[in-house]
Amino acid sequence: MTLTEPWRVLAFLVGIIAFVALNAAYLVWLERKVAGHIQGRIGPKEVGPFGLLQPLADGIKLMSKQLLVPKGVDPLLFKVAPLLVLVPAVMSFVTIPFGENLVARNIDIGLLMIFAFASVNVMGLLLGGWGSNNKYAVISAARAVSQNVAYEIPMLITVVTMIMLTSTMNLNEMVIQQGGGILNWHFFANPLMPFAFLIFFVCALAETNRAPFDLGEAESELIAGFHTEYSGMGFGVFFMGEYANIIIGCSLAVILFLGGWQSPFEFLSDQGLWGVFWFLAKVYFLIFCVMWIRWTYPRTTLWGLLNLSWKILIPISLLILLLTGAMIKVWPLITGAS
Amino acid sequence: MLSELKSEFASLAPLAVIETDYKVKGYHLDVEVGPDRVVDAAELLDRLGFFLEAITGVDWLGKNPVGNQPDPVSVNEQDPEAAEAEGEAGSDAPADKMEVVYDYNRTDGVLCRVVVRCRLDRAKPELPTVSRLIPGADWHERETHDFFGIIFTGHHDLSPLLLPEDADFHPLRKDFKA
Amino acid sequence: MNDLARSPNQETFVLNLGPQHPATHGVLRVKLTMDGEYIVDAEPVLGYVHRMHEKMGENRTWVQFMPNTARLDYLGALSYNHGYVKVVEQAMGLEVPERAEYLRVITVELNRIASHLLWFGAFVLDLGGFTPLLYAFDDREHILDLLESVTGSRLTFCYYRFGGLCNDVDDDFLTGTRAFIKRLRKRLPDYHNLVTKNIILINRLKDVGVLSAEMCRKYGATGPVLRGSGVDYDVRKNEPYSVYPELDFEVPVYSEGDSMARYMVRMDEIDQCLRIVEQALDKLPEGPVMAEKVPKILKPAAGDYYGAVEAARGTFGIRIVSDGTNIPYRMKLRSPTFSNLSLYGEASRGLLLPDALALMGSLDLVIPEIDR
Amino acid sequence: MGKESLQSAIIKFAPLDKLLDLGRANSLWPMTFGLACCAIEMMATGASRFDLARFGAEVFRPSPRQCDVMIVAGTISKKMAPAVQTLYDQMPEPKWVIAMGNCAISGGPFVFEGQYGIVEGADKLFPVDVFIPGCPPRPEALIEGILELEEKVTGHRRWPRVEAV
Repeated sequence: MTLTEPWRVLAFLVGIIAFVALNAAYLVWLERKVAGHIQGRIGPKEVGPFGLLQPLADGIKLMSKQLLVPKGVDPLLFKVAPLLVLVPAVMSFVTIPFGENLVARNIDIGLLMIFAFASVNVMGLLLGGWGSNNKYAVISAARAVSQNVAYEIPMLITVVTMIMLTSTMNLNEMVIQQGGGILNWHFFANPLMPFAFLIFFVCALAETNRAPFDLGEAESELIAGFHTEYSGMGFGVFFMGEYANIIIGCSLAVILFLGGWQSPFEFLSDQGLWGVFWFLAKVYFLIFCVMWIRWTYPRTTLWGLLNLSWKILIPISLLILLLTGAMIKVWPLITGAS
Repeated sequence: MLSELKSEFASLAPLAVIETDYKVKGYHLDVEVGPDRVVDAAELLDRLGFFLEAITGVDWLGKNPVGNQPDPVSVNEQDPEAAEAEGEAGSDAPADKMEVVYDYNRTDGVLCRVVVRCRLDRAKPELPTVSRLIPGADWHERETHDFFGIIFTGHHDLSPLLLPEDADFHPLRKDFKA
Repeated sequence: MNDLARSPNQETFVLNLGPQHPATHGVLRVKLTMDGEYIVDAEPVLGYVHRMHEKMGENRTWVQFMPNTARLDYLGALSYNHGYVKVVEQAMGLEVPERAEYLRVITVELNRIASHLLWFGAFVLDLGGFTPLLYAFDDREHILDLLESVTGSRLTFCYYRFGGLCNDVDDDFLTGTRAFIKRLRKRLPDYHNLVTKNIILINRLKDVGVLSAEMCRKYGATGPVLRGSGVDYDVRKNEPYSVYPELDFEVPVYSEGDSMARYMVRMDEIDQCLRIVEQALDKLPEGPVMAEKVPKILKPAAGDYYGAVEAARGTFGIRIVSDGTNIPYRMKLRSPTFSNLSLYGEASRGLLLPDALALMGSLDLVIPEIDR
Repeated sequence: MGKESLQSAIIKFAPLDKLLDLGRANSLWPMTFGLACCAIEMMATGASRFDLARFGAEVFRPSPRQCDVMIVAGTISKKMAPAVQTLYDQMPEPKWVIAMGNCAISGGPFVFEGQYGIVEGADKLFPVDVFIPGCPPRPEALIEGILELEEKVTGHRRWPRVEAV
């Protein structure tokens, strides 16, 4: 990398925004295709080859749609809310290592930063719902907040476990530690890790308001949830934010547990673009799982959701934290290793 | 069941109690009571385990009520027009009638459908509500009020159910013009 | 209700569910008084698709009213056809050929399956699962193909005539129906694996919206709602009509009274419907499908007549009053969901919003039939 | 006022308009809004066999703010008419209306002398772009209606028209 600093920043800025926009658009297309095939239909196919131009048409349509600011809303909150969802999600990409050297800012506390931004996201939902002056939106916002608060705790406990295991908060370093084939991934670090991964994944689903935890936009209950009153691109930005968050969630899961950009087998290269390939392949696989879950399960209720978090996930994640701590500190003492 | 019912009904001083041919009519017992006995009849049937299937009205504008063709034994003197030949507009008939029909049925395997009917003066169609006793009657009575303007005294809310909130017409009256 | 969850100052607000809302399956409006997400009071507001069927009944001849019966409950149109022809035949004393009765049973049960399938899909959609709806529609299309081949329409069937049917079926229909029975029997276990055994679904439906048998009686609830509350009542068994007495089938009854019980009743009913259709196909006699001496102009003797059939949603009763002319004097349609929905206000009190919507879904509403 | 030659514009909006039209026509999101019988056929159109998703029109949005086309599927009663009108008003421009079924076209079978309950056609309330006759129309008819609407928006037809023989 020989680019000078300002150019580097600019390149990454453009790159990340393009990545998010492109992904949001094509993940919608993928979602519609996946849903179609799960449901025994074809999905979009008439607009461009394989319906590939469908996201473009949707984007043009949404952008050229009238932006309604209904009477009675709080104009400032109403307009700021979509940005509050999208911007933190985009910002989080700054520390995500796509390849060995392909990371915008290799910050030592990258993990912390992502979670700091992730908690801004919920403010967007709350303000959007509150500012809409719509009862459905307010109920939805209240749900989204209680859900996010409840699920951030087990998620963070799991992340703390991972920090203990790796003794770093630098995402790239975490990935480097997992080099050398599939068995070195943290997923296999100790017998507790698959459970930790599961907890993390469930929490990521809940944090991004995806089915079966999509209480926030529960279509059959709350019309369209917090974005009921948003038209055109206001709604489009919410949507992009949602998909960006899914990518972040899945990326983190990949980085923390599935070896990031490392190739699964040592004889396969993970240098340069190969690293990007492995990283994206893993991320898209997880995203596919997210969609698969969405189109299979019905929705939980708020009580079931909170019970799951407070009564099951938090105790288990604490237990994992404790046991992992014990393994790291006590095991070497017993075996006499330094 | 039927004979038991008949004897029970006898205590209510009904205007007519007629056993009908189920194969043709679709019900077993046809009871006519006065407006003051409607609630008693409901109570009786409710006690015996019947449920209310429907309430409806019939507007007999310019016609003699048909329906229960009484056999000569149970012809009641207070109800002469029912015994007349049906289907003809009685030129010298007394005041026009409005009829309220209650359909009762059982769910416990005993096949017995009872129809309770009550004929009212069309000019002032009023009778007491049974919705306090049978909550399911609430909507049926509101609907009947919507369609016929029959007033169920004591009903908690007779605002239009099926018609628009501000409707002031009763479309199933025979003299209704849109 | 969980006392902790109630707001301390008992502050409530009114939430208007509908008339355009995805969960109401049409244009029902429910005025909910809410305390947070708990329902303090629910008042259904009807009439948004009141189509004056009863008034129309007084404006056209007996035959002309036939298409209206198909548009009451468009999901189970043939049951309504059947109820209407049954009561008029009863009044006229018409004898229906046996083959016609068997074909009525076959088609009406196929229609019942289609209705339950659609309900199944829409109900799971209410609970947030989208895919089962499309699976159910897939199977339903096969039924519609079969019914279309004999009745000529996909939804608003008008197949029965006073004294029989408008036309006979062909061999394709019979073989197609047998093939469909085989197909659906293979698919039903999939439905149960995907949906019935799903832990989320079970948690959402078990012990939610419990209706007692006494409550059902007081409100006049019938059909799967009543059978989910442990009352063994089915017009096909209790008040046998058509050729049902000659067919061997069971009436599924669950005593829990919760949404799950109503769900299971309908799913088991699909099984039973398949059994009925299969037997009826085996026993189908040869012969005419139309009675010979049906007058061109129908004039039932003056009087009132009542007939009831088991529709997909409960007892459909029809009271006709004839004054001896070719135009009905009064036509009262007793729709099952009207009574089933009337208990919603009481039953939903104290439930959470999602549970109340699950309860509403489990009542299986078809709004035009409620509003008539 | 003769023929005057206009200077050609520096920025040409016409191609942009065409692009916008193409985008809009290929992304017609209907409202989850069923009134009566036709709604079931509308659902069937979105389901597996007919699959409205092929044209990108399967995104049924329950909120009128996010819809492009309102499919009036069923009878509009007088009690419902204000609500339908509100829904139409709540949709952002550009918006289209498809009147599906005879009831939405003219009141259909429910029109008789002395009727007191229904609005005789959706076009009594707001402008309608495409009428689809039938009681109820088949799903194929609804798809044809969507194609017709696309043609109305872009000016050209997606599939060759099938002529009756």
